[in-house]
Amino acid sequence: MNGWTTTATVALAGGLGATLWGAATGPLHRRAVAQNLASAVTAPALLLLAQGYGRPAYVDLALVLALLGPVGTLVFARLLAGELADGGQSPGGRGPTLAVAAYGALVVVVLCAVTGPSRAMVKLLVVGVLLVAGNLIASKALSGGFGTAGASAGKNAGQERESNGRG
Amino acid sequence: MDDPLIVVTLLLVAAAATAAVAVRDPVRQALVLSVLGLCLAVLFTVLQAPDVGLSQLAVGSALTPLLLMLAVRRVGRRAKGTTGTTGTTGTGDGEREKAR
Amino acid sequence: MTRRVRLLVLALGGAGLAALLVAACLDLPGFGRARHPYGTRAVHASLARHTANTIAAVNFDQRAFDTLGEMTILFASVLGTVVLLRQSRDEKRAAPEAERVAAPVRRYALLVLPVAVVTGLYIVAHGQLSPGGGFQGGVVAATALHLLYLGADYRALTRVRPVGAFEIGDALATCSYLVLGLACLLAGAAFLANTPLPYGTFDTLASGGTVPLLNAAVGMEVACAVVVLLAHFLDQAVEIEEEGSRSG
Amino acid sequence: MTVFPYLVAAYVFLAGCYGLATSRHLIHAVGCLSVCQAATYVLLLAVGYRDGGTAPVFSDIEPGSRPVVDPVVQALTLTDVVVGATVTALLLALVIQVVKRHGTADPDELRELRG
Amino acid sequence: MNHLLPLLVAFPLLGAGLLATAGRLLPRIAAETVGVVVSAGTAALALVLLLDSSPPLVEWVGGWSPKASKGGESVGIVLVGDGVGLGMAALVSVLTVAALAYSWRYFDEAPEGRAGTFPALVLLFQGGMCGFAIAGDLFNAFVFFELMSVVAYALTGHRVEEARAVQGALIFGVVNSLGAYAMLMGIGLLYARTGELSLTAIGRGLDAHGGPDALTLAAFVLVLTGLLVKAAAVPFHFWLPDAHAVAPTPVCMLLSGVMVELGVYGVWRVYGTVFSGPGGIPTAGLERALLVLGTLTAAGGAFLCWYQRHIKRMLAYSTVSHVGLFLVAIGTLTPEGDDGAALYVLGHAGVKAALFAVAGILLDRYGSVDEKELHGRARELRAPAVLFAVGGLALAGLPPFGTALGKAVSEEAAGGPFTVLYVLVSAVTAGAVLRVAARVFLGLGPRPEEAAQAETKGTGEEPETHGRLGRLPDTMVVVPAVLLAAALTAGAVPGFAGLVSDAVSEAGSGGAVVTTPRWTAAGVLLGLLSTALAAGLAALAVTRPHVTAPHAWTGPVRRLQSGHVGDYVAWLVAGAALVGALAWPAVLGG
Repeated sequence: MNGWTTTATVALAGGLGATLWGAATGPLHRRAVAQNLASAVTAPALLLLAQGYGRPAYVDLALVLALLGPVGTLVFARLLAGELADGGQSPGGRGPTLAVAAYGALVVVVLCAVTGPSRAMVKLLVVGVLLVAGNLIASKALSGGFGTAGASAGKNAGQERESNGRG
Repeated sequence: MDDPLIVVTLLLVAAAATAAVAVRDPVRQALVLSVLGLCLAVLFTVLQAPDVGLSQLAVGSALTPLLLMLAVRRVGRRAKGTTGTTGTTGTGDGEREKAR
Repeated sequence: MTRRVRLLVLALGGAGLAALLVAACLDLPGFGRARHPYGTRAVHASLARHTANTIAAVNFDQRAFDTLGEMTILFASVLGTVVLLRQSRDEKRAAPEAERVAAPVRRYALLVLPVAVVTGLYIVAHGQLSPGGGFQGGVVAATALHLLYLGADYRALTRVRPVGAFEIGDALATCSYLVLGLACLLAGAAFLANTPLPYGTFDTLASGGTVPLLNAAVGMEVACAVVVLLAHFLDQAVEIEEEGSRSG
Repeated sequence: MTVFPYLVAAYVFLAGCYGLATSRHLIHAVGCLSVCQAATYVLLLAVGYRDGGTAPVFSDIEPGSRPVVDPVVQALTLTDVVVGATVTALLLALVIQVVKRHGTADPDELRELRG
Repeated sequence: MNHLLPLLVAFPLLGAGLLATAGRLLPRIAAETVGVVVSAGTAALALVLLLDSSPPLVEWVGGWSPKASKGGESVGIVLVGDGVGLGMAALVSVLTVAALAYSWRYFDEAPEGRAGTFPALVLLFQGGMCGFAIAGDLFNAFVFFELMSVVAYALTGHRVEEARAVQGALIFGVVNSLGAYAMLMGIGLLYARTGELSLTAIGRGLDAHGGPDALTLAAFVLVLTGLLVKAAAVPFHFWLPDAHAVAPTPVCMLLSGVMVELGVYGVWRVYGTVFSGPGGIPTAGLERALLVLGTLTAAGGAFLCWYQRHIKRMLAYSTVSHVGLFLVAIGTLTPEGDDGAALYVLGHAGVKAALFAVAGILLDRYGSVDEKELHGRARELRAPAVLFAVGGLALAGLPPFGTALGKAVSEEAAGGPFTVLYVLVSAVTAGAVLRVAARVFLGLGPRPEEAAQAETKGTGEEPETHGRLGRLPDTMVVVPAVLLAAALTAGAVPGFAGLVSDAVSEAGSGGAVVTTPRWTAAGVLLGLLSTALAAGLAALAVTRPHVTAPHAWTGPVRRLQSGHVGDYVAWLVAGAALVGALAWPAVLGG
């Protein structure tokens, strides 16, 4: 173990554990937010692990996660737009989201400082930008409904089917 | 040398798998499965299998949830579907109409 | 069978199987201490053929026949899904209505799309060097295309995605993998033998003999296959409807 | 610690079987099947791990400079992940058709084939 | 010559790829011709290789043959083309040709622009099965096992408008995938112990480690679970009737005729090369497991077979019960038992495929495969009637059919009480076939009444052709006739049994034990006895329906087949535990 992997262990045990709990319990909206946070917590941890193992090649994992994690969340935001809007806007998601984004940015900045200017640093910066921007957008999509105020989402056929089933 | 890290990720995988089985609603299960995919990807990284971790990320965090959610959207979340019929016969369409 | 009986059968069987598996685990070599004769040989063989990523060497050279089976499974499941999700006689198509998407989401999707496609290609191209390869890169690229559905509109997606062409691409990629294998046979070596091409310089894009070619074939196959799979699921979820279900 | 990863794999497999047997929704059942499959990944990779080893990918390290883990199980797991994703897709396609034809996704109500 | 082994897989896959590429341009007739030509070419290749398979062909794919300088080990995948493996590949290919010929101009109009899809899927199925038959590497076997499974799910659910077809395919998919994952867990355990993947290397690794322990047993149980699910042994069998009864007829011919038997072959191959050494499972363990499961399978399958009114489902249960007989035969672990099983599988493939083909004719002519509804309606179909009755007699073990020879040799190998099992099981399953023949094609006996119990009817099925058939295409009659003739040849041609036996002994014991299966007086008499019993049972059922109608006490047994995925999974887990319990005492003793 070195400092990097220890930090990653703590971040994973705390962050991924908490988001797993959040995704497995509670109202749907909170679960979706937790799922988004899970990928936001994991990507910096992967960066830390790459540094800790001394394997720059592992950065690719964080890159792919920073790309696809928000895409996964957008899938849920898109296909659950109506239900997420039904649940009302829960203000609880904002604080943790910002905290996690800050943690991601911090990790990237520290790693960049350690790496020094090189191609690896460019890659790290790309990961950092994708990570922070993706998760903020995804959390916005989750809390704000997908479209503008979720009004359009109610029109689609799947939503009609759902509401028919309820009636 | 990385014992605590491996133990933590293994526990996370076990917990996520338990949750994925215990959560009965398909939409919520899809959310948990996507977190399970993340836990597995971290475990694979920790077990020094970045190739597998990469494919698990690609499959687990985007592809499988998308497929599951599209299927749910087509099928309806409640097990009884949209009809409320007992579904003992194969003429689902006609019955759907009647149920309306 | 009632639920209770089923649980009883499951509990009995599960207890037996659990006991067996636990006993087996106790007999396994300790975690991290197993001998790996095959693994050690594979690393040597990979280095001998100038392939930096041993996993790629195992997948596309030493055990390329497994990968042939694997990509055929993917091919078969795409064919199967196309058959299973075809529009049946009692269904009709309805063009989905346009949906408005919040501006930030749209901007994000359109900006990330090229990045994701490039990342996918990068991961495919470096398959024999760094972690990744045809499968991972193919999935990333294909999933990225569906950012268009998420961020913009279903109709925007259908415009840039001729499903038929992707189906043919899928089949052609599978064929090209097979043809590469057969070419080795015709060149006088064994099926899928990595001997006709020079092995190149270690840790460069052209190293590894046929490994990059097979890797590229798999990448193309996976990307096309995932696009086709998602297209048919999207079709079901968004476009195809049973007669009359829109009246409600 | 020496057998803990294997026990986790066995547990995950049995948990998936439990979910599959008691599932009330076919899509949930397909999800449980992918949990069962996750057990095979965990087992295979745990078998291939070596104390202090790193990935046998020599793009950023010198060959022979560090002990490496087993690449063969990783290749097997990679194949397995692909197989899992495709089987999931195919089964979901079948679920869609089952629900279309039977109007229900509850296995308890799909009792047409019996005797 | 051995370089050509991978082509058994590559040819059909390439054909499938080309059909999928060009399928939307080709007219249907061209697509089907390509399918038949490719599968026939593969069949020819398999036969050529089979003739050259002594000594066995061994091919390291990719040229990774072991070098003595590197300790005699390889990093590649080995393919083994011995008589049995190539024989199975040849059987697969010949049956694929038959199925494609049978489905010539047969299916409903393919979805627009997709004429190539069905033949492409069948070719993929053929490639997967051939790959499994010649695999000498455990993980490679798993890959092709999955390939044939995945294609089989898609083919079973091919008629998506049929409610039962998609349900049966889903059950098939879930149960078989779970079995495959169990097998993969077993492969993982074996790799942990030995660090090798080729079958012979794993066997050597186990032997080097010393006597069997819980790890060996668990690996054995898990691998066997996967194979027995495929082979549909009780209690892993539930998926089979649900899937086979609903699959398109040409697919049924392949599923029942050879895919299920590949599971039995897998058990034989894996035990023989991996677990038979001193470090594996002692013979007593496998013997007990296979004899118990085989007996249960044979008896249970025959019991349920008798009570079916859905003709394809009845034939599916008959397959289950015959698999039980194969398992008993290889469970004797004697060279004679192996010979008997090989001959029986060959004969059964022809007969069962022919019977399914005739059932398909009924389906397409009358839109029903229900014995009660079709009572007397098929009098006009002379040739199919003869074929169905002959198939029933062959199933009963009427000499000189191949089934009869296989049964006789197996009976002799198993001996004792198992002789009774063989005679009764073949009599009951054949009796059900003859009963259907008498009622449906001849209209004998009173019109059967509706039963009180819930059961799967065969009414209201969609014909697989475009509308109901007015005139039968010649291929639909010629194919079953040829298949039955082949089954007859397998038993009647004098030298054939000897060739099969030589192949089996070379693959099993390296040619150390030479056996010569031949017709014996006892075998012929027992065959005649079971034929007579079958005819008697059928006559009794037709003339006195109330005697043989299902009694109330059969209800609980029949309700076990509940069509519920959860039940089947529970039984699968319990079955794995049962296999473990059966093999455990031998491991303790060894």
